Amino acid sequence: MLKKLLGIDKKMLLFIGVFAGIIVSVVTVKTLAYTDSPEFCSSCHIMTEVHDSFSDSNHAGLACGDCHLPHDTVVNKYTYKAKAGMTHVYFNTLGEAKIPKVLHATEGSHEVINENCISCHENTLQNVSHDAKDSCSSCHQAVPHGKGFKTEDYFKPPKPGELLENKGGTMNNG
Amino acid sequence: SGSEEKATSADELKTGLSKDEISNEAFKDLFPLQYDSYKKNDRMEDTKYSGSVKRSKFDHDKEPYLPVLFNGYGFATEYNEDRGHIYANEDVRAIARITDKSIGSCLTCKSTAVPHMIEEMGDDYWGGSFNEDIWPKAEAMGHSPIGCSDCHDPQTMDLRITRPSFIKAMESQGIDMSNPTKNDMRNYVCGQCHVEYYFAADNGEVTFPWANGFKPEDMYEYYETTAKEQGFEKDWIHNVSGTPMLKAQHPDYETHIEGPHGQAGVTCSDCHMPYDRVEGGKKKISSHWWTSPLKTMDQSCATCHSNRDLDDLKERVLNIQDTHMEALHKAEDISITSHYYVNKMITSGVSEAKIKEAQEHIRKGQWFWDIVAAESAAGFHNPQGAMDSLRVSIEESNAAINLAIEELTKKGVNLEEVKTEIEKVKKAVYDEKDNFKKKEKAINSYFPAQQPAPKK
Amino acid sequence: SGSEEKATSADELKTGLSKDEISNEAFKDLFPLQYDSYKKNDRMEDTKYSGSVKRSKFDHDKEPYLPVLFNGYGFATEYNEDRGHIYANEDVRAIARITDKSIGSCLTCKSTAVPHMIEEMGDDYWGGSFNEDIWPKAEAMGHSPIGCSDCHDPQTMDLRITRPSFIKAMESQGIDMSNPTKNDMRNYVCGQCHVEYYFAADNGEVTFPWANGFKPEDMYEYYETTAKEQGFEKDWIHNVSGTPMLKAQHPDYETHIEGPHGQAGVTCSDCHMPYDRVEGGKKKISSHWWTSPLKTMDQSCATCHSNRDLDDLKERVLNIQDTHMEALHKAEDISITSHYYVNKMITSGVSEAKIKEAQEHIRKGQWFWDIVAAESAAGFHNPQGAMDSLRVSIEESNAAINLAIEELTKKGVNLEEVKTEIEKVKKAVYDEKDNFKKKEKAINSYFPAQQPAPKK
Ligand code: HEC
Ligand code: HEC
Ligand code: HEC
Ligand code: HEC
Ligand code: HEC
Ligand code: HEC
Ligand code: HEC
Ligand code: HEC
Ligand code: HEC
Ligand code: HEC
Ligand code: HEC
Ligand code: HEC
Ligand code: HEC
Ligand code: HEC
Ligand SMILES: [Ca+2]
Ligand SMILES: [Ca+2]
Repeated sequence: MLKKLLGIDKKMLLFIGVFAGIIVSVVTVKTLAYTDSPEFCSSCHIMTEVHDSFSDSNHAGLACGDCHLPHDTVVNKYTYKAKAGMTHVYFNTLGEAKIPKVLHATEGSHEVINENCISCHENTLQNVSHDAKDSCSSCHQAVPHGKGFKTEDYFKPPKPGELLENKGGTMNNG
Repeated sequence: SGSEEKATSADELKTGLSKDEISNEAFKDLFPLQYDSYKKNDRMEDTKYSGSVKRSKFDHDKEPYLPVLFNGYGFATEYNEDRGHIYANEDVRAIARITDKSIGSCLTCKSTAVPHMIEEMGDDYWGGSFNEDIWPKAEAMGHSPIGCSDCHDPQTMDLRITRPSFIKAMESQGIDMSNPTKNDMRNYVCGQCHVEYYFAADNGEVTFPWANGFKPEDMYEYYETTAKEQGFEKDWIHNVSGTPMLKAQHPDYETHIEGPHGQAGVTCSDCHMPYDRVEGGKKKISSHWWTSPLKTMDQSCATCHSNRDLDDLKERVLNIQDTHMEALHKAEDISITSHYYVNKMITSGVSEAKIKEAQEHIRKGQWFWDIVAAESAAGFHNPQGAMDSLRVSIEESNAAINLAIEELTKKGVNLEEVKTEIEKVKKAVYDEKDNFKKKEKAINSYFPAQQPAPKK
Repeated sequence: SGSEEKATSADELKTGLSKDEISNEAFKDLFPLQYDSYKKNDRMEDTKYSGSVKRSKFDHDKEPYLPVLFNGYGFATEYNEDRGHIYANEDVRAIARITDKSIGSCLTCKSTAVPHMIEEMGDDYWGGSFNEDIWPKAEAMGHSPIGCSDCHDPQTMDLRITRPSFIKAMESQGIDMSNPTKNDMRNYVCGQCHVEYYFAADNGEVTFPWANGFKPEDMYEYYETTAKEQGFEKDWIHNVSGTPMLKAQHPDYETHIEGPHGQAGVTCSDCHMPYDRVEGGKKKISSHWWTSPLKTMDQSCATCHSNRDLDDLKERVLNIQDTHMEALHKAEDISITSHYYVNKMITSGVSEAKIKEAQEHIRKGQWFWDIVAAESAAGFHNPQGAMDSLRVSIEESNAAINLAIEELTKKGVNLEEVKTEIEKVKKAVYDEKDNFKKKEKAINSYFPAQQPAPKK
């Protein structure tokens, strides 16, 4: 257990620190921006796949927070962020047992994301009424994650030994 | 960026197991997560049309008339819903279809000992006596039911194909097997077993009829040409109509490959082995619990269909299956009628030539529904394709019936009486409570057996 | 947050057009982009199975035997591939199916004048004389072919339903029409016209047979019960078999709603009116070029199927269509055989009762393929459902054939001869080069007409 706590990497400690910081409101603008960024989010192993798909998309220039955090008011953004952030830390440390088998955006997330699509794409939307369905992703299924539901890797011959290296079991499981 | 430091040369990683390891338990300590997941294959739970409970396919809510349709063959005696991989050895041992005449080939898709036996024994494996030689030998080797070594190289855990029949059959279709992609392998490991097969006439070797393609019509053409040329004509003679028949088996691979998912590059493993988070979420593995994906839709389907409501999606699957099963039952029913009409042709002294002509239609008609019934997803693996096959089945069974009507009428047979007798005999089969005895009710004095009593 | 300032109350936006505007040109200056897009509907280009070229459906690469199957009805005289909305008035004027007996109802889905005429004339519109009253009146009103006002309120541009038949039919199925969603409306505007219909027996009103559901079997049941009770029994008497027939028409809405896309909430407009970039990419509109989405897959399909290679996806559509069309042709062929067999029953003096029984199967058999043939996407709108319908069709046509074989054999008719004559008559229809004369070749001295010569 002790070994495990020490094993938490530096970024995780920063993460915990930052969110503790947000709660008492003493952080710099720069740190906050960092915690919206793809580099920061993908520092968690569990975020690797979404980061990869995002990097390969037309939205690669954005920060994760541009979509995943509310932007209507500053207060809202950071309250949400602190809550969501603490949730992530909780799941990755004490609450591991409760991490869902497959990550899906929660309903709350969906709403936030949808608002963000709308706010960035106001021009397009004014130009043509674009609200036929419940959410943008009813049609834009793969924005920005999941374009090509399989990575190119699947369509190459497997690398010898890769099942040992990458996943599962006691072999180098990371 | 820190990941480079961690990188190990994959080529050098080895499990430390022998290359000939065939016991699942040997993998347990090295891969406890996959092993635990594998252990879930002992669970028994049914879905609307499929599931993992050992139940007879003759049950009233499944396909109660199969003992008519397979009359004279082992499949009319005992035929069960399939269940977890873990039960493969137990089930092949217990099934009444295994007799003292059964050959080694029957073990091919059940036991981890098979690849070694093929290597050691060559053709003697296929044709060997199941009860006397093959099974005892597999037990002595310490085999497992369908296990790690069937799909993985025990030293590197690379996916591999261990059943040569698959490679031969793919090559017979001109597919290059020298350098499969990772995606291919996620289909291929399953395609070793979840496929239509027959035993070659000369040596009993498990053979897949794929040289002309994967569709029901392609395989049928193969049976009518290549297989016949090589001496394989039939699986058995039908006891009601005297027809030389083909029995279709679990063409999950063929059906899936031609269906909407297969054509889109989706593989068996994507749905049946979705990524799963275990150990309280810490680790992600490929699920090794092969079962109905309707039990794990969140993992199996939502990854790709992330914008769909899962209840709606399930509803959609059930709609597809309902439509499918209704059509299947209809096609089976017309097939039954064709068997009894031809029985009546025989007992009414219609000419050999006409009987033979009708039997050819019966054989074809049954093939085209059986290849659909034998597939395991109640139509979901290829909804349009399965329906198309049933359409052909109905055409063919009807062609037999048309012939019979003409000839029987010429002989002055009262067709109303024949129809009434068919209803009676079907009811007798349906009402018989002992599934093992149903087949006996398919035959009576009005419709006498057309085959010497099935040998024991 | 600046958006509130810009916001205008939508309720107060008005086009300035009269609420009764029915001319497309009146919208041109206000909505030049949509108008230009609409103008593209004059393009003529074919796809493998569909397309926008005015061509006869009797052409050899389409459905050359329709003149047999619709014999005795207008559809055996002239029946064309549909094309752009812009041609609707021209085409309904030119078609040989319009005679002096045609009624106002025929204009219902072609002209923007119709809603006003219904309002003004009430039931007199439906039953009015097409040539003498309705068409001249529409021209005098300055109507357009299918136009803006058919789907939009001219003052607010809100989508709206202008054909009361649609609302009545939806309500007959218990669907609440008081508050449709925007998504619903994107199906509903098309569902006003791209549907199966018949003319009510009493007043000629365009009526959709939906009270029991949207599937072929639901509509058939409606025709056998409700429609008959209300006095509607048939569209015409078949000239080969003497059967009282139903003609199916373009059930695109019904088919789509029961298919994989409809069930997933995808609408007609999503595929047939995708968002389109115009003015060099500056502005976006809903495309108003209603045509085959295979011509615009990048906009029509790629947004949702962004994870698919578009060439693969097109290939998949063509595969679905190939499988579908082969089965359709087969079902049509069996239907043809059933008509001729029953013709022979009539000329051989078989009992009325048996003939009537066979005719009932013919009627049903034809319905179940015609509802599939009349649908416009060569199966794509519902691949499994269409195939299921063909399956039923084949069963029914065969039931008629079974009966005929029995009765004809009893009468000592030589069935080989009948078969040869059927091949001959089919060949005569196929070989006739003048599409208008094909129908005459479907009848000869061996198979005489069973209906008084079609009235002019
Ligand atoms: C352009 C907007 C956008 C950006 C930028 C974005 N996301 Fe997402 N994200 C989405 C949408 C939309 C979904 C929901 C997908 C769905 O349900 O189909 C989502 C879902 C997720 C999920 C849940 C997994 C799933 O498939 O539902 C995770 C985790 C996630 N995003 C993490 C990230 C991370 C980490 C980044 C930055 C590296 C990021 N996102 C950048 C829009 C975005
Ligand atoms: C400390 C590790 C860690 C970091 C850093 C991290 N996440 Fe997560 N994330 C998780 C875990 C664990 C889950 C699963 C638990 C859950 O569903 O909330 C998760 C789930 C999600 C989900 C899906 C559930 C939902 O709330 O919709 C989204 C979206 C998401 N993360 C986005 C992000 C974004 C954006 C960032 C960067 C601001 C980020 N994550 C950074 C660990 C992390
Ligand atoms: C912070 C601003 C921002 C947010 C939030 C955002 N986008 Fe975008 N989006 C952009 C920009 C900038 C581009 C142009 C990128 C390019 O093409 O170079 C873009 C491009 C697009 C495109 C066209 C390119 C493509 O990928 O097909 C689509 C569609 C799109 N966005 C949809 C969405 C949807 C859906 C969401 C919400 C899930 C969303 N966007 C959220 C800024 C945003
Ligand atoms: C009914 C389906 C549908 C829905 C719902 C939908 N879109 Fe789109 N969207 C499209 C189509 C179709 C295109 C055009 C693709 C093309 O031009 O190739 C498009 C294009 C876009 C683009 C491309 C950039 C541009 O201006 O041309 C953006 C951005 C976009 N949508 C954002 C959104 C947002 C934000 C939402 C949610 C409010 C949304 N969409 C909802 C179908 C939809
Ligand atoms: C070595 C042969 C073999 C291989 C390889 C194989 N299977 Fe099986 N599978 C079987 C047999 C035999 C059964 C039936 C066992 C029984 O009922 O006793 C079965 C049963 C199943 C079932 C039914 C389980 C249930 O709950 O009813 C599923 C699902 C399944 N297999 C999927 C797969 C998938 C997916 C793959 C590839 C990843 C695969 N199988 C590879 C032989 C095999
Ligand atoms: C090419 C591989 C293969 C061969 C050869 C094979 N099986 Fe199977 N067997 C399977 C698969 C796959 C399943 C599970 C799928 C299904 O039944 O739908 C299965 C299921 C079974 C089952 C459980 C369900 C049932 O059918 O009652 C039994 C018992 C069985 N096989 C016995 C046999 C016997 C006996 C033979 C030899 C005559 C044989 N198998 C030959 C692959 C094979
Ligand atoms: C029926 C085929 C089959 C059997 C039997 C099988 N596996 Fe696998 N296994 C697979 C497939 C498919 C994958 C995924 C490989 C990929 O995606 O490249 C896999 C992946 C793995 C991996 C890599 C990590 C992961 O979870 O993806 C390990 C380790 C593994 N299996 C161990 C085992 C062990 C231990 C057993 C026996 C208890 C076993 N397997 C039995 C088919 C099988
Ligand atoms: C897109 C998802 C998907 C793919 C890909 C897929 N299946 Fe299935 N499979 C299903 C569904 C859904 C069912 C129906 C389960 C039910 O009715 O409960 C099923 C049923 C089965 C069953 C019977 C399970 C039972 O409970 O008895 C077997 C065996 C099977 N599939 C094997 C395969 C094989 C082998 C492949 C690849 C050749 C494959 N499947 C590809 C989704 C899939
Ligand atoms: C790896 C990706 C993937 C997985 C996993 C997957 N699907 Fe699909 N599914 C697809 C693709 C691709 C299509 C074809 C249409 C398209 O391109 O979106 C499709 C089509 C469908 C369709 C419409 C086709 C039809 O026959 O009506 C249904 C229904 C469906 N999937 C259900 C499921 C269900 C249920 C599961 C889980 C058991 C599942 N899918 C798993 C990718 C996937
Ligand atoms: C008022 C009746 C009416 C409405 C409303 C209507 N259609 Fe049509 N549609 C027709 C008629 C009539 C034709 C055939 C015209 C001809 O061939 O002369 C047609 C033809 C078509 C064609 C064939 C074009 C070609 O290139 O062959 C398409 C596609 C089409 N409609 C789609 C739609 C869609 C999508 C909607 C709804 C958004 C719709 N229609 C609404 C009556 C209508
Ligand atoms: C409920 C709406 C509706 C009614 C009523 C209707 N049509 Fe149509 N018509 C359509 C649609 C939709 C199409 C295009 C779809 C197709 O043909 O597949 C069409 C196409 C046509 C075409 C062009 C293609 C062809 O069939 O040759 C003609 C001509 C035509 N109709 C004439 C008529 C006549 C004559 C009547 C009256 C007997 C009539 N229509 C009644 C909706 C209707
Ligand atoms: C067959 C039905 C139909 C006809 C005819 C029709 N429209 Fe539309 N129109 C639609 C649909 C559907 C939409 C999309 C509305 C939505 O998504 O809520 C639309 C949208 C529009 C819009 C909103 C902006 C946009 O592009 O989405 C305008 C403006 C418009 N149409 C103008 C016209 C004009 C001008 C005409 C005549 C030249 C016309 N329409 C004819 C069905 C039709
Ligand atoms: C998912 C996409 C999709 C949806 C939704 C859809 N269609 Fe289609 N439609 C197609 C395709 C693909 C074709 C085949 C075109 C071809 O063969 O060239 C087609 C063909 C047609 C045609 C014949 C076009 C021609 O070229 O002659 C008509 C008319 C039509 N559809 C009307 C409708 C109507 C009305 C609806 C809704 C009730 C609808 N469609 C829904 C994709 C769609
Ligand atoms: C608004 C979204 C949307 C549009 C637009 C759309 N689709 Fe789909 N498509 C779906 C959905 C949803 C499914 C069902 C499976 C799923 O959930 O992914 C599907 C399924 C399919 C399937 C598998 C079903 C089958 O019958 O085999 C094919 C093929 C397909 N689409 C082709 C197309 C083509 C071609 C077009 C354009 C003409 C198109 N789609 C337009 C959303 C869409
Ligand atoms: Ca099972
Ligand atoms: Ca057309």
